[in-house]
Amino acid sequence: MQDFEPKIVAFVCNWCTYAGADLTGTSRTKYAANVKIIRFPCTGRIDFMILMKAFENGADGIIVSGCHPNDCHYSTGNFHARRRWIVFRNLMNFTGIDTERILFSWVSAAEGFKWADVVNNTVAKIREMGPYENYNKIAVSTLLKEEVSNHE
Amino acid sequence: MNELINKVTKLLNDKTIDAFIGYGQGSTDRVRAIFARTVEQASKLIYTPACTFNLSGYLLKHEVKHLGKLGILANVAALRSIMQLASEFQIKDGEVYILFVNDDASLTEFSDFQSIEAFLEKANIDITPDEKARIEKIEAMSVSERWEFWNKEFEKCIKCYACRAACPMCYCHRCTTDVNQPQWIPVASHERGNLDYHLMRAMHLAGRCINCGECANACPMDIPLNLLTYQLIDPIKTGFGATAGMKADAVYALSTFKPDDKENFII
Amino acid sequence: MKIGFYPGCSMKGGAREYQESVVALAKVFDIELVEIPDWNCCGATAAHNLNKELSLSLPARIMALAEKEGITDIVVPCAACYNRLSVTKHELAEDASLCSKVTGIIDLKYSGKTNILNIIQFIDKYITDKLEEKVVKPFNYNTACYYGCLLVRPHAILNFDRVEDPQSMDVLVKKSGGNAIDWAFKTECCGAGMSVSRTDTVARLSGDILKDASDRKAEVMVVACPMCHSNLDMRRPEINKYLDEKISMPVLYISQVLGLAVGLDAKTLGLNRHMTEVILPDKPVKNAEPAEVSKKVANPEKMEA
Amino acid sequence: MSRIGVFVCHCGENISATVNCEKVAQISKELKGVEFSTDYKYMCSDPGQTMLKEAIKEHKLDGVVVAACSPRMHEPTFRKACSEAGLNPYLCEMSNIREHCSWVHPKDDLTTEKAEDLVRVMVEKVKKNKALNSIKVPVTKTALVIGGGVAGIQAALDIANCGHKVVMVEKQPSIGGHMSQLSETFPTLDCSQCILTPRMVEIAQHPNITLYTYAEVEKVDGFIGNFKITVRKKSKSLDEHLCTGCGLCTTKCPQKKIPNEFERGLGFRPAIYVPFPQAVPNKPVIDRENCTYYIKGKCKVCEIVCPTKAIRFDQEDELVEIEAGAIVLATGFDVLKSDFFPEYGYGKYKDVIDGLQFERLASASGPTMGEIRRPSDGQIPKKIVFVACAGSRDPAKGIEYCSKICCMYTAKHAMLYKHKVHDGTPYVFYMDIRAGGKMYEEFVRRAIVEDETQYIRGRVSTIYEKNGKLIVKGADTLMGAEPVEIEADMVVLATAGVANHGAEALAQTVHVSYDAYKFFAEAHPKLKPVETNTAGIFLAGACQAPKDIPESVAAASGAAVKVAALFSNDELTREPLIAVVNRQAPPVFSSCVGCFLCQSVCPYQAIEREEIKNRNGEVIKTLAKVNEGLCQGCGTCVALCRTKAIDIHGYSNQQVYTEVMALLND
Repeated sequence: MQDFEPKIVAFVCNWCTYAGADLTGTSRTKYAANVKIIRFPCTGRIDFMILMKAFENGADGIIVSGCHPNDCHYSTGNFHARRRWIVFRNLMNFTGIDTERILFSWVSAAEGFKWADVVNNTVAKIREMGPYENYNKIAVSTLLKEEVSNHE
Repeated sequence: MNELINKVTKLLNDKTIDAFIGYGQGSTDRVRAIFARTVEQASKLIYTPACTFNLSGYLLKHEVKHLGKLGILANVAALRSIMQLASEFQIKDGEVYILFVNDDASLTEFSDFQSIEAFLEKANIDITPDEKARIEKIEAMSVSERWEFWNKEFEKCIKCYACRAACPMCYCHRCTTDVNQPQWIPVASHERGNLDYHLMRAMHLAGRCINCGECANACPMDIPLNLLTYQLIDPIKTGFGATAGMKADAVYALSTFKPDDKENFII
Repeated sequence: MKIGFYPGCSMKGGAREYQESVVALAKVFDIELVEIPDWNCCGATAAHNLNKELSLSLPARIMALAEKEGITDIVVPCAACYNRLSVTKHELAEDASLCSKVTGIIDLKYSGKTNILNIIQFIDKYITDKLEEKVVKPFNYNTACYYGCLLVRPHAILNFDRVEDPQSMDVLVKKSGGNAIDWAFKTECCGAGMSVSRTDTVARLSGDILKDASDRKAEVMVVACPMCHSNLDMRRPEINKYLDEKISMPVLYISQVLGLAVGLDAKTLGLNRHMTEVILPDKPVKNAEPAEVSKKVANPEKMEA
Repeated sequence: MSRIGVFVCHCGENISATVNCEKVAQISKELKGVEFSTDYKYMCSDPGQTMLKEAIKEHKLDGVVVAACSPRMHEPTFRKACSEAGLNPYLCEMSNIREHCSWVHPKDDLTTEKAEDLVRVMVEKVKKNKALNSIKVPVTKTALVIGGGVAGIQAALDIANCGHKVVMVEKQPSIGGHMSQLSETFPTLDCSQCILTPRMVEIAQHPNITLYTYAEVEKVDGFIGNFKITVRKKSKSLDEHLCTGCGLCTTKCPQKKIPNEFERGLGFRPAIYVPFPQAVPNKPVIDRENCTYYIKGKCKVCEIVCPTKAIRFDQEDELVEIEAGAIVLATGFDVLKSDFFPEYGYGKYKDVIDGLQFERLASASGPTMGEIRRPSDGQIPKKIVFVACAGSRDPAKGIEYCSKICCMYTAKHAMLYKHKVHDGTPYVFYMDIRAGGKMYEEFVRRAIVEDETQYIRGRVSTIYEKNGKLIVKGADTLMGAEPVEIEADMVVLATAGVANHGAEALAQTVHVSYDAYKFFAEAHPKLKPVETNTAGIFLAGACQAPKDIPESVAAASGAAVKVAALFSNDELTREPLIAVVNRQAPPVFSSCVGCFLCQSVCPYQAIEREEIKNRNGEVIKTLAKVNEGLCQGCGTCVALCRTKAIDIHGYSNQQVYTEVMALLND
């Protein structure tokens, strides 16, 4: 497991966490290169299905992050997002999807250091947990490979 | 039973309704839905202990809708479906003629949504102890056991979409399953696509499911998929104070919020 | 309905009359108080300065014992005990890992669902509604309600009454036919824990309290805490010396005041146990209306409307 | 097949120091659909932009990815360049390989690989981008200013002087706000009314300004450039056109003992009254709650004495519809309620007053004609205690913020007191003296040195009355936290400035956000201090946070400029990154099923109902429709929509899906 480099996707809102991650850069704070950000206008835009898609395409971990409560650029998007996360997390738990692999956080545009911490801690945690084998078994690439080998 | 037939006959005769959705004898000993448009058809209505399934799913079906003004024999689940559909602007007050058979076999007719709401306040809307026990059993498992459990169940799914067809809340003309740009849900029935489909369905029913259980009843592969939505009922009730299908003007739990909604996982 | 009763040490010692009056008052309203079996010290004054786990485990055990008995409400007349039990309940509810640690220590099942009621909350929940109809002998004296510190603080945890200017006892006194006076020392320190070690400090602090009440024509002072009571009642010689004035105003527990109003006799309420003799001359019933100080002050809020 | 151009920027060495930019460009060239790729030292420089424009033309590019800094920095730059080269600007995306890559990772292969990944994601995304046109909305060149205090007055005059129409709505019978109640102002000690009243008159006389006093905003619909506002003009029981403002009625009214709001209860007024002599408009209103006629059904003295017969007892409230392109909120602040300080006896002891009441005592036109006399017995207080931070900076009281103006006005009060009561002693209990501002610190110094104000650093624990004195107990923390007790004749509390009563309700009516203290929230604390998150609605003055007069006026002028800028064009242009409901051919029309669960999710009320009718005019389907003017593009509705009927430009389902796919499947 030593060479395992986890693949982690971060879904973040444009106004707080994306800007916070920009600040991490401006402050030259270092963090692991495993996390790649996909920008959304607001956490309210983040569809639960996109999280499923990330796992089934081989993500070992996911970060979802946006503005702190009351700080939403659109005033209430993050509140709606939080409700959905509460419910979806419940559902994931119930169906045996490892919610330890999804980190939800509030990172403001001023919290550059927090973003570095969030990334580093998540990478360390997922590295320890290892690849998401359960999901990978049914992930796209695996299925494709099986199909290919079946044809051969 | 005669009271029901007489009532429906009268409703059809005086043109209060054009068609009545009720129960009738199916093949073998099964009960099925019938759509009585004539007095003759109305005479075939039955009401037996086997008549338990939720007929409200038919209300929005294209073929049924076009029969004209509808009447329906509703049980508690159907009444809740109607309330939920009303809150989603799918049924208007007074649009459907609603009959209900009481414990003493007498008939209650609901003249408006308000009377349904009052009735539901006192009705038993809980999931059965057996269903509760099954949920608790799954919850007691470890994460990987739960994963294995559901993986085994979803493996059986043949993507026939009977659950979707049976669900009174699945009235969308184009389900996300049918969206192909992008192809959110893979078409083939393999584990991945099946998981996607069932999670998507459960999420879309979260806060809307009125626990009638028709999805699981319809499933030819006996997947207990009602448990997926049932287990979300309690957290939504305790967390957000919302129960689906109780009020015609309810605000959907997932399209509102409280600034102090409680969670313990966001850092 | 079974209501739990947690006496703590003082009800069995220096404040026996407090327990006697609470029990007697409850009886008038057909309420049975069940002493929590095998109760232990609440840990007040010492434990929370020394050992956090101990200070939480002691009250947690009390609440767990109550749970075992199927008790949902516990009356805790002593303000210090009330404070410890409430704080423990709060801390254990806030911190799940701490809670599991503490339940491990006490080795009992603890759900944290028991209601902790101070004497005023108990009266409000079970007695207030029926109080006025039972009043046979209105307590028509000018009364200074003294709350002390532990009953209302910290507000964030106890969430009981106004911290700086509490009113709950004043309301009860008024309902008993009394005149609750407006005064300045409702929550000033009585000297509390220094009762034994620094009597001079107690004399000064408690003295100032009694003096202000007396200057404002109070005839009696009402408390809801045995510690306040002992300082204000027992330390009277030192207080009088400090003030260079003899203050003979008696200090009663709120349960005694209500007890007198509903017709219980002095002996039953343990009035004879006080150090400062309780002399309450009979007065004709009148001026039940509280005289509000400076009633005419304009209300600035209304201006802005 | 796409023809995408990839432009990798070195940003001097900011990127190239850790990322192998040449390699990123090279690898990108191999991606499907990439027609052209290059790297350059500074893409944002003139030559860089020229290179981009030329490549677009030369290679007939239909999509551009600039791998450089954060899109929050230069996205507008490159989109503009694309547009100049004839490519729709929304076909340009940026990969953030600086802030999110080169600056946060060491120089190694992984960092370069991450940059390649980030470019690949954007290449795939841009393939799904659509050419979009910015949205144009017409602008109604009338501004609504809510609140007629100094901030509202300044904003209204500035906008009106730019040649635009202004409608001002004021809740009270007169404009002027709190400033008109003040005696003198810091740090110059010039008379408040002397500097304010000319402005008030200007408002009344300005040809571009319509003034509604005794009126409140009841409803706001619409969006930037096109607001529709309903204003309730409360009945004044008076025909304003006939009234000459002679004031005879106010002198003859038999009801004389109504606590005067303007004097903050320190004086009285009749039931038909003008709030203060310089009021604008200087015409009375009848306070129906206290008028004998409305209470008992007879009196009508005012009607009898009125020389122009202007009294109208049966007058009803009037609803006025206003169309406006912009709204300025200038509703000001409020002073804390009296029950907030039971320990200080505020509201209980007559001689414990608040700062605004002291202003009235010190005012030459006030109830004591400017003499400092205490309310209880009219005596001149010889010892006066000012308590700063009464409520402010006190987490236990729920007000954690600094009210900002109190340090200064307390110093002013101490000075005014000393100037009027030469043998008196003013004490000030304070936490810190916050006197940042031009001439402010010097002003406080004067209060301490010249006027011998006793400043005690410590808080007051309690105040009680004893033998006609107010006992103020506190601590002097600079003297070893010694307890201090002062027997004062009068106490003035510098009560916290709080959000206006009703601010929350107004915010909800107008649809702007507000903070935990119910102050209106600005769009950005530094760079958009007078804007709200709702386009077209601006903030002026203390409705946003406690502010002093110069700050309120500055903010008001700032808001006015924003309004004038908005009005400088006949149409306004908005980014088209908004939600849309899909449409299809009949009989389906749309995959929207009209459940409208999205409606309550929208923070902007942008989702409307659209009825599809057949030829007979019967409604055959009801669909959601996004109002282009209102939608701000948060996408909360998109994630909720079960049928994926709503999508959002710029972050469409196709785009985000593709991004995830591209990111994880290399």
